[in-house]
Amino acid sequence: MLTIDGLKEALRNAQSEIEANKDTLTDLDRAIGDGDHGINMSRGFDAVSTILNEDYDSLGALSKKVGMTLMAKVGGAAGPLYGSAFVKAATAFGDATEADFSLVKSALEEGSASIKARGKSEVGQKTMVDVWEPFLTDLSESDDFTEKLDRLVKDTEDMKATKGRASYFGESSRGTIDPGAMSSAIILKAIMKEVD
Amino acid sequence: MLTIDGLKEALRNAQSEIEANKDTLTDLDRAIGDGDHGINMSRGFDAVSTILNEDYDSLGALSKKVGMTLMAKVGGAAGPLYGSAFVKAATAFGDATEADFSLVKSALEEGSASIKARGKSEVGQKTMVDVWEPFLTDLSESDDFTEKLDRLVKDTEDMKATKGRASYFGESSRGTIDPGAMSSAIILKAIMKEVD
Amino acid sequence: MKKLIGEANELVSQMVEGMVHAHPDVYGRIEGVNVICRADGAKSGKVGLVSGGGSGHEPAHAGYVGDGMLDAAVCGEVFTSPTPDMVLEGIKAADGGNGVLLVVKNYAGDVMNFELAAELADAEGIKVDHVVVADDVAISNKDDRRGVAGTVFVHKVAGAAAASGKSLEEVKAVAEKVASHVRSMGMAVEPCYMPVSGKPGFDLNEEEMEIGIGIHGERGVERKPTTSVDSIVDDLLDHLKQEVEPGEVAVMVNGMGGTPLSELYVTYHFVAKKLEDAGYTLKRKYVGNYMTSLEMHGFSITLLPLDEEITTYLDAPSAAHGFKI
Amino acid sequence: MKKLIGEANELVSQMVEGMVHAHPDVYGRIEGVNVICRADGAKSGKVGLVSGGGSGHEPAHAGYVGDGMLDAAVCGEVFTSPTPDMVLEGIKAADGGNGVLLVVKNYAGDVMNFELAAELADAEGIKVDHVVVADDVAISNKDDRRGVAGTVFVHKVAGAAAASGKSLEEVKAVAEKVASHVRSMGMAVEPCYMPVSGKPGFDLNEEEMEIGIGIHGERGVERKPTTSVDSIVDDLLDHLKQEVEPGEVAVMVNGMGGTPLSELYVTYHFVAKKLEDAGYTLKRKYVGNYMTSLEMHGFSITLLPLDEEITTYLDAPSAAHGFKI
Ligand SMILES: Nc1ncnc2c1ncn2[C@@H]1O[C@H](COP(=O)(O)OP(=O)(O)O)[C@@H](O)[C@H]1O
Ligand SMILES: Nc1ncnc2c1ncn2[C@@H]1O[C@H](COP(=O)(O)OP(=O)(O)O)[C@@H](O)[C@H]1O
Ligand SMILES: [Mg+2]
Ligand SMILES: [Mg+2]
Ligand SMILES: [Mg+2]
Ligand SMILES: [Mg+2]
Repeated sequence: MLTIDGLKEALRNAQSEIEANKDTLTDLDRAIGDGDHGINMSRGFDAVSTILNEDYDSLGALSKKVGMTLMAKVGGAAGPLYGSAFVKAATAFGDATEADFSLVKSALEEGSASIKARGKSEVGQKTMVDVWEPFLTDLSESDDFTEKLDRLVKDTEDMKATKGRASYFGESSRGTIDPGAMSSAIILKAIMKEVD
Repeated sequence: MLTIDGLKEALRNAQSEIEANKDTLTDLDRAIGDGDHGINMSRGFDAVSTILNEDYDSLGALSKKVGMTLMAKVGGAAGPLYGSAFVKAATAFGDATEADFSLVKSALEEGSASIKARGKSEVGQKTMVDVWEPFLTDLSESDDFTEKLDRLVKDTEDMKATKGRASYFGESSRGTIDPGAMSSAIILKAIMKEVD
Repeated sequence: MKKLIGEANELVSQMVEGMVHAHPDVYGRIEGVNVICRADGAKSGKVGLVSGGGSGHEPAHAGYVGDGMLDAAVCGEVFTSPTPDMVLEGIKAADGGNGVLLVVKNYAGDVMNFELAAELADAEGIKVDHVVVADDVAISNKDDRRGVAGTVFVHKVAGAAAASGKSLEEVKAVAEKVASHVRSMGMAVEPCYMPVSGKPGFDLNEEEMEIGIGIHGERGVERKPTTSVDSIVDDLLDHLKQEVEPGEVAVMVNGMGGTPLSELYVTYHFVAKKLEDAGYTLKRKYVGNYMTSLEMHGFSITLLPLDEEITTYLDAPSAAHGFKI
Repeated sequence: MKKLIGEANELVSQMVEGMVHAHPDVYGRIEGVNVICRADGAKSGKVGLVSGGGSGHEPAHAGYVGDGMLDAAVCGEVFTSPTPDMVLEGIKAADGGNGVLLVVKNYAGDVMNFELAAELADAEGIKVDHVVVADDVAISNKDDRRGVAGTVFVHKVAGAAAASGKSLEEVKAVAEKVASHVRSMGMAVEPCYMPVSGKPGFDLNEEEMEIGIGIHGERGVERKPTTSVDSIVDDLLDHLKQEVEPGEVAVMVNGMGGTPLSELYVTYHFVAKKLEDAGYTLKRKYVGNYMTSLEMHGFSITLLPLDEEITTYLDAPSAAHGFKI
């Protein structure tokens, strides 16, 4: 079950993981982008951490607030993508104050769909979509979430980017992990950890 | 005796010495000036070397042409200083086609006076004047010109500059030879070598 | 990395404050938001023109705010597109009741954030449309092309059209005409440094340069040994000439922020000679820093085919500090 | 060292050609000489205004040629003052029959070469006078002070006075008034590189900056650890405030060529705040690249006390590309 406090805890953990990996995220983005992903995510999750002190009636209300906050603070491509993911997940969470595995999964599926729609992107383009979509496909409660997410992140390394800034470099985008894939894995791991 | 061909030879030697020391002159000027003295002198003496192929009626005519050429090609502070030195020396040489030691000395004294007048400078300010003036003071035919000039150049190293760009650095102008002192010694050595 | 700044995370707000303080006759600021609008507010009846994006491209975009050009510029963090709520503030500040046109550079982040803002504005009853600029020929796939210095021509032309009283549809049409024809390509010999991380966009050794760079510190599509600007210009023009037919053009030699103006004029000297030899007529010429990338040392060349309408709008008066006419 | 140039020894002539080609409506060129004059020639009856010096300071000095400012700019080799014959060409091009004023920066080379040129012009029957600018407070001995960014204010004010039909004596008087009151001081975090030798003006490590630099790549009078621009501004203002009384001033935050405009506005933000706190009224503000030192990364601050005459002349129209009003 994921409770409101559980989701808050997940987001706090995501924030500290992003902080710990800020330079790595930035360096990955420096290699195949514009070198701001760690800075953007850290700014956004700093803002998220401050709204976690408030009270929320439902998982939906919390998730929506998180989405709006990310949208208003992250900027760049990641801002609207993560922002709309949490806003869309909120519609699935609705008024629920706790969510079982299957509700969490559908909320994340809404999020994933919204990233693809906003980003006009598909699996295989070396973006965060390459974590979200395959992670949720056939996801079962007994999976080793961390192992699966780590593998998906690693899989982006060899891909050739065809979406986002990394696509400018064509073949030479291979060899570097997609920064958005890495930040996505951090967030998804933190959430899955609280679904018990 | 310094003949017209002798002065031409002196100027050719000065040119190749300046070329050989271009980087040194520039580096000295980089340390206590604006890093162009070698470039300026090289541009000027390149131009001088082309006018040496012409015929001249007198030492005065040649010296004047050299002065005008330096004035029009060197630029910076060194251009008008060396330019007027040769133009003023020309008045001392006059119509003579050859000059003995004492005529050469008076011509150079005219040059030295003209540098001081144009530059509003005195001995002891860490400029080319610190070579010209003390070199000519009590100069006798039996002197070791090279040794004397080298010593005067070296003497500028410890001086504190109070004139020209080096003066901006006050005390920290000490420790570097004045670039104009060095180029002056090159020119004077070349000329003295032809007075035999 | 050395930066002449205070706290890195206050860079954009301090820059905006500086701009407004320095030029209060031209610039106004929306309290608490990094949006620069016109000192005299939205002009009633005029189509509003809004642009923006990440900061670090100065004078773009705030330098193009002023009579005859933009009505508002939204200043995101350095190289990070601004958020929808910020863009919405810009739209509101520019709205004179006859609709607002957004000039957006073709980056996923810019496009998404400006689109989201347009949806919000729409919900508030403001008529908003947008045009996307994608002029960078360094990227072969046209859909992925970045918006770079050519965007400034879109600002100028659309700004003059709006100032002359055209409708939103008309302003959009001429903006689209410029956007669809303008082409640019850039290069750099030295990278820029991100203010927060302190890191360069790419690492070059003494003998290398990047061809086909973007304006966010991204490395180019090709790394080559440095050479005379004469042949660098050949290289960039080879790409541009494939997409712009000989004829009357406006040409811009744009500095990336750390390039001496002397080098830009030397570069222009070669650009002009080569284009004229190839049958182009350089009817309008612009040399300077128009769309920069912090202190990057490099330049871009932009070509815009001219017709009478575009030429007239390019020449129309502008009070913008970055494009004063 | 990476330069976007062709042959280093053709840099100045190619730059001049580029400038004239890009802006033929404003600039003319004296054939074969690196002198830029006005496209429409000397204005009969108007006092001619000539400046110049070494190149590498762009837009100074050629960028200030145009209606309302200079009539000719003499472009020496990079950081090397031009020769008397070149200056003479500039004087002739600017002579409209009512005399010519030379604006000279206080460097031994500039002073000597311009004086020699004035002697030559005098011999040809042209009435010539000159004013020497020595605004750099980094040098304590007033006679040795360098002419730096404050020179641009002398160009602007004297240019407007000349355009308004004043006599040579009157133009000189107002030029002297500006020159005697204007004060500047600069700093750099990165040096510039000489195009011919390829060498930097000074070598700094990652943690150092130079305070009190000149505009020819000279190192500063003091080397310090780098710090926030906030306290760098304090440092420079401490010197300037000793020589300029609180009151109405024009302030210029001038980039050294390789400084992003964003940093200049952040710098200005601090300058404005501190000056206002100290009782100065910033009546006119200028932020940008006015008197540069190739790609040097740094800035200078200039203060000019204002009276009505100077203010009016500062605000008068100017067609010069570097100071368009
Ligand atoms: N169109 C898109 N669809 C999905 N994800 C995208 C898209 N564009 C970018 N991304 C993701 O966003 C990440 C970059 O985010 P960030 O660096 O914050 O923004 P920006 O690229 O604007 O600087 C990429 O690594 C990628 O995972
Ligand atoms: N006022 C002066 N009087 C005498 N010599 C001077 C004076 N000013 C400069 N010099 C000499 O000129 C040299 C510098 O020449 P150069 O570098 O070519 O000119 P600039 O200083 O204009 O760059 C100095 O080393 C000094 O010897
Ligand atoms: Mg990024
Ligand atoms: Mg020198
Ligand atoms: Mg970005
Ligand atoms: Mg010099």
